Amino acid sequence: MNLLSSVIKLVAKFNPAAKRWMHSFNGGVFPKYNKSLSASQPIRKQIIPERLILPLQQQVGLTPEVKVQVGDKVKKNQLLAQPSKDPFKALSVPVHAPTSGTIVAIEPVTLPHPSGLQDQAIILEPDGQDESIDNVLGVDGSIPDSPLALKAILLNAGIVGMGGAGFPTYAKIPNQAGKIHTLLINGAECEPFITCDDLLMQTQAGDIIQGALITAEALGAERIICGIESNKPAAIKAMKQAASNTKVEIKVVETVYPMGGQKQLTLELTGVEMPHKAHAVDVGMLMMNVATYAAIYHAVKFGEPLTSRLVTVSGLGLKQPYNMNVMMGTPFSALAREASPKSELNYPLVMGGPMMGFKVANNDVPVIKTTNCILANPPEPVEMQMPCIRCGDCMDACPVNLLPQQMYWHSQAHEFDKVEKLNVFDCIECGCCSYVCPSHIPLVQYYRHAKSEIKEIHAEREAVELAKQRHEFRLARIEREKQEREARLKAKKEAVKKQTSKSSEATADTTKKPASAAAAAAKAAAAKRAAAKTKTSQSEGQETNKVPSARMKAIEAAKQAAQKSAAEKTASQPEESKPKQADTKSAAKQAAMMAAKKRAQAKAQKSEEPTDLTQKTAETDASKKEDARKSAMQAAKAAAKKRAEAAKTKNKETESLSPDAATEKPETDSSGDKRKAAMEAAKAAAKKRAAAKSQNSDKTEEQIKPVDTSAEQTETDTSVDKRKAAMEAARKRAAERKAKQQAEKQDSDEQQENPQ
Amino acid sequence: MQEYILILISTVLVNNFVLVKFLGLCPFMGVSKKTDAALGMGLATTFVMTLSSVLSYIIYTYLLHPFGLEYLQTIGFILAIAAVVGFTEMAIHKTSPALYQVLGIYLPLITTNCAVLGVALLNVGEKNDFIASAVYGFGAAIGFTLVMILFASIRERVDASDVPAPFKGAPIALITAGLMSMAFMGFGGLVK
Amino acid sequence: MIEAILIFLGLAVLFGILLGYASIRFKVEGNPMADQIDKVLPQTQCGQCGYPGCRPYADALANGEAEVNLCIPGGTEVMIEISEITGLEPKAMDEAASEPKPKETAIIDEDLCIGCVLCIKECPVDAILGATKMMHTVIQQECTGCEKCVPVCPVDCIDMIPVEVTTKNWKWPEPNADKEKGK
Amino acid sequence: MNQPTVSSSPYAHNNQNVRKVMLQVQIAAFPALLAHIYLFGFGIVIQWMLALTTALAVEYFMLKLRGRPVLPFITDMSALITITGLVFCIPPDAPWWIVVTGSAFALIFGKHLYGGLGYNPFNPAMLGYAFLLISFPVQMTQWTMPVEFTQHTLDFMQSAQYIFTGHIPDVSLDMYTGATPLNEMRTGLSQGQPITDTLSKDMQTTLGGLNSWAWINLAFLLGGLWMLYSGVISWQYPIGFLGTLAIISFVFNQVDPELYPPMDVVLLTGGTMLAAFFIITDPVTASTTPKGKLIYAAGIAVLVYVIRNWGAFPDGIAFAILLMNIAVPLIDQYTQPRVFGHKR
Repeated sequence: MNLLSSVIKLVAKFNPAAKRWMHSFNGGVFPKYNKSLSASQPIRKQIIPERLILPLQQQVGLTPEVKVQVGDKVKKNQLLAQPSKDPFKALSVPVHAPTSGTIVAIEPVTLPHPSGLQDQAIILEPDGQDESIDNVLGVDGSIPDSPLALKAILLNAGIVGMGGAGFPTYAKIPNQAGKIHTLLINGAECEPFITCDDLLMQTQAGDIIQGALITAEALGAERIICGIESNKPAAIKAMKQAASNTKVEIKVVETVYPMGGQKQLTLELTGVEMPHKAHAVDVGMLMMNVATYAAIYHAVKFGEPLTSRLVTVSGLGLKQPYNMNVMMGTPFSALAREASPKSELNYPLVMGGPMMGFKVANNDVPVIKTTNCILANPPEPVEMQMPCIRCGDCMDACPVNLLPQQMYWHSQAHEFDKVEKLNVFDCIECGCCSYVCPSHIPLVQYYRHAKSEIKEIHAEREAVELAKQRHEFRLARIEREKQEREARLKAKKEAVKKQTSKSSEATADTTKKPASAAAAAAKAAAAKRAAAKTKTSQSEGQETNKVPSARMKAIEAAKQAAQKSAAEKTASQPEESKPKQADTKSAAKQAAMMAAKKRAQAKAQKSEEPTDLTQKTAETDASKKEDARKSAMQAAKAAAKKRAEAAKTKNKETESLSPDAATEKPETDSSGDKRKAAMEAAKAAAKKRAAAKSQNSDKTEEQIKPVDTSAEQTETDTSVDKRKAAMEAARKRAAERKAKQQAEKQDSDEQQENPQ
Repeated sequence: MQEYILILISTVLVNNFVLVKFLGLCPFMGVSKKTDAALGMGLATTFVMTLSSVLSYIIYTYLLHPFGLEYLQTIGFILAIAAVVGFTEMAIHKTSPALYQVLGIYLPLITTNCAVLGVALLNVGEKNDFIASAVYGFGAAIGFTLVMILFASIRERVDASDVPAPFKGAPIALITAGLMSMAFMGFGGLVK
Repeated sequence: MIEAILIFLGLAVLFGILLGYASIRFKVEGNPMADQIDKVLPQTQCGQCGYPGCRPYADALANGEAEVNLCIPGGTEVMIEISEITGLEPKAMDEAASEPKPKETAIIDEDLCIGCVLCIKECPVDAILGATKMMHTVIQQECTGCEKCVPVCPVDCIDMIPVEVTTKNWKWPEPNADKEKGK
Repeated sequence: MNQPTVSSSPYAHNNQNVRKVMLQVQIAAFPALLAHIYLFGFGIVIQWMLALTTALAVEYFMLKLRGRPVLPFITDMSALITITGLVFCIPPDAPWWIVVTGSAFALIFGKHLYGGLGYNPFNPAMLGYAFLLISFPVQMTQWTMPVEFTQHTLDFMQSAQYIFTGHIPDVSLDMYTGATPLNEMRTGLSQGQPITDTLSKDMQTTLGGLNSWAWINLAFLLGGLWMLYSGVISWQYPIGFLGTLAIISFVFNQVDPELYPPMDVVLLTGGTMLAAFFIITDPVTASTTPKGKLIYAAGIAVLVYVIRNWGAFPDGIAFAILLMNIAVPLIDQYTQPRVFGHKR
């Protein structure tokens, strides 16, 4: 082995490509590292900038909810924003104050993102005191005994992967102990210029090792392997020293870009080639950056959230490059100024290294948790892009063994299906291909473009499929409704006939029947129904006002259950997959709509009087009933629709139904379509409730606007057991639906799981 | 045996029906936009060509020649070819709707594909025996399929090129076909 | 002469029997083309083609009853795909539709909405929620942008708004899209 | 600049560029050029200059017509490589219009109609050569006799005169032109003369034990090795090509030395080394996957041997390369390397 490597080194003197034989993955490049620029400098003292900008939106996941208001005084480590949904599913982490000060604004600012888009951020004006809350996480310093306990701490500490992807660390950890057998520490900082991990390993080797040991303990991992590139001798020495007498193995790996890539380093350290689309958990190995381990240590031992990180400020445009433990939210420009730039910083700074970083749209963007480097390289004259000569240098350099020139060929011809077939989604965007391209083609950008195009194409295809399904469903529904309406019309005509003949005989008999008849004809013309009702005595409303209110409750419960299930649907996604933002949005939207509907309902109630006048009906009671009934009907329909949506292609029969409703309305039950029956029942209930309301609680109704639920509660104390039964049924239904949905969801998630 | 191998080499490479004899250019240009379609077309044509050359041999030797009706050979061959093509079309429609869709209008056009009729006529002219006829038809079809696939794969590449506007599409395809034909001249003399 | 007639008659009968058998043996039901076209169509169900939805248009196309250039939301791209499937000649789109529009969704101005439910009835994908006399809302990710609800609104409270670009759906631009090839 | 165009990483480069690559290839051809001048006279210099002029004119007009920037593309030196490859294949004292039409055809049909550098599926030099071989077989097979036969070569002025006017006063040209060894072997074989006889007759006049064709080939080999060393070309091309050719010729020579020439003769005659290091290594028209490169090179070797021994043309290089060019897209498609993390 040693002989071989020395031979290769000898050959490498003549042929630089021979260096590629020294490491286990394909290709790789050997750029000018320029690491000594900043590595030779000691870590500088932290600066407190004039203002800190803390963007809410993180690399992945949902936007957390702001917990402070403009003008609030906060202390260091204080919680500023927290994921509103179940955080274990929302894939986002809380935001903490990096120092003490005042919240001066919550406004959109330019994000450190290649797009240069703006988003909401908390602006904190430091007071310079740097007063802090100690142990804000409330830990006792002991090692968490289960992965879940560790995950809770990591979540609350707001720790994300600090190597670059910014994926929340808690989300990478499996829930059960023993799933991870090997813990990997990524100390292969392969990007040129960046030295923050190097210096971290030199100065805080103990913290890193401790962090790894804590994690290994909690996860039940047996081995801990740390890979450090051979060009960091000081870090290797420090780490070896710190790791002596522990089970942490320090392995020195070759200096080649991109050695620090997760899959590349895993292969180099363990010889295991991670299958594409597989996550760390699938192969029982978990790799994290050294900085992440240090943050874990600080969170678990001292309860410190992640509010600062070591950042390299370097570049050929700076006189005094340095490393500094920088507060999150510090603007780039402030840090660059500290390094005394050689000329005015009128060119965009780069966040990250020269190989994978991106130019920021505005030099005032803040440091975020994934900012490992701020690079100030003055713009160089760009070589003109020539056509691809298919030389294959990119292929030789690609660490993932892709065919870059063929992917480029198809990308530029917009043949994205072919690009996808060439496995563009396995591309890690390391930039090796662009680095070696003699034609100076921005290959990586072509792949990024192709990736986003392909993603959009897939999303569109899905949307089209959804639209088609919904349209077909709608057509089916319209058809069904038409048939039912005809059937009902027929039934009703007969009923009316009977009724008229009966009503003349005995009024007492009719107390029940008209109600059911009207309920069955819920969709028929309102006038007809009104006419039918005027015939019935007033006592009907009074008599039924107790039972229906129970039914009404059932509807409410069902609605709420649906709402809940919608919310849960988004929340209960498997945590390792990214949540579909759309779903959560829709849930939120639906919830909002519910609220809106309720409000509208209340409004409608309120405006009963004027409507009555305009309608000029003889019986105010009846018209009131109608208004309320209509709205309730609509609500019930909406609920039913949602339910239908959830069930979608699943067979309708399986849906269980509240036995109450079924027994109460035998006529509708016979129709066979149980959901329809439920709707029918709900409608009838609503109608009765409206009748009840109009007589009993006119005044209370008129007053309520925002809190009609409470009003509803006041009137529904009766027939408790019936309500319970109805609610039980509704809950059962909701649970069933949820299960179904989840199954579907999981399916689709598995299919479209991001391969990265 | 050697004779059949020579016939095969001759029809596939040296006297390639498309690139040397310039027969069957219509599907060659028409169905060569996608490699898959080209392969499908090639296979369909292989089937038709082999079968029709055998059929036409039978018709010629046992029906037309004994009765001195050689002058009716063209019409007889066309009848046979049309029947085989009709059969193939129905079979493909059933077994591989996707391929049927891809081949589109070119499938029925095999009927009037001059390569197919050409095989039948040339075969008679060469005075091949029964097996030689089959090999001749099969070889010609394999040669057709081969250049179809090669041409389609090149076209896929050329389509993504920065071809000057006046030459986009059919013109550059024809030029490519011409250059391919030139390259195939290299096989000249392999079989006397 | 008589031999010639007999021989060709015999051949014709022979081949006729063969083809007749084949047509029974290889019978194909249905029209797969309609499915294929339906897959290509954008499924906005907008009805701008004059058919009540995408599927009816696909059926009409498969039966050769419709022009290939009727799908406005699909634009030229879809038109070319349709003509490839059907084997019909591509036809130029109407001027307005030749350039595909960026995706838009309908948004209801909730202050203006009078709750007439007209738009709910019109929506081909049930993407509008609401009830009589109550404010309506569009479920954004289910809206296909067909614009069918816009003309029916009596108070003009529905607007078509382009989908907002966020860091989540931001797309990397193509390099040198502006210069180089003037496609 | 209110809307800064988004540029993507990386922001570093190894400073290689197309021009440098092309220049290295050009430099590598120099030993062969010098050998050629020494062995066959100055004809090649005149041909080369003619071709260069043609190339410049064609490039200029084509770029103008296509509306592309002229300067960067005319100086990318790809045309230079093309004509250099072509000129070595043309008889040094062929009439001037041969090289002019050849290089014009190569550049127009081989390159610009496909979109210029990087897009051409066929090797332009070989396209031009094949075109000339088919169109003007007589002129293309009349080679200037090398120095070991004629004892002295034509000087620059004489060559120029011959190329442009077709004759030189006071000099009998018959002794200056003849067939190449490959051609002689063919004619010998057709007259029933075994290869060994033809070769031994040839070997009567040698230059340090090797004939001048071998010397030229060795000069190409030298330049090729330098390119290999400097990483301009991939090793798969020459190794695959020469290896396959060596194996086939060795086997056939063992079978029947009367009919099939020995291995060293096969490797050192005609354009073998030129093809191995300069023509098939043109990445634009070659297969680019690691396995594909080997298959491509081996395929050319097989075709070269087949055409040389059984075909109608004395040297099958041009056709073999063009035929494999046709197959490149398919080879590329079926020899994609295993992507990291994927199973085969």
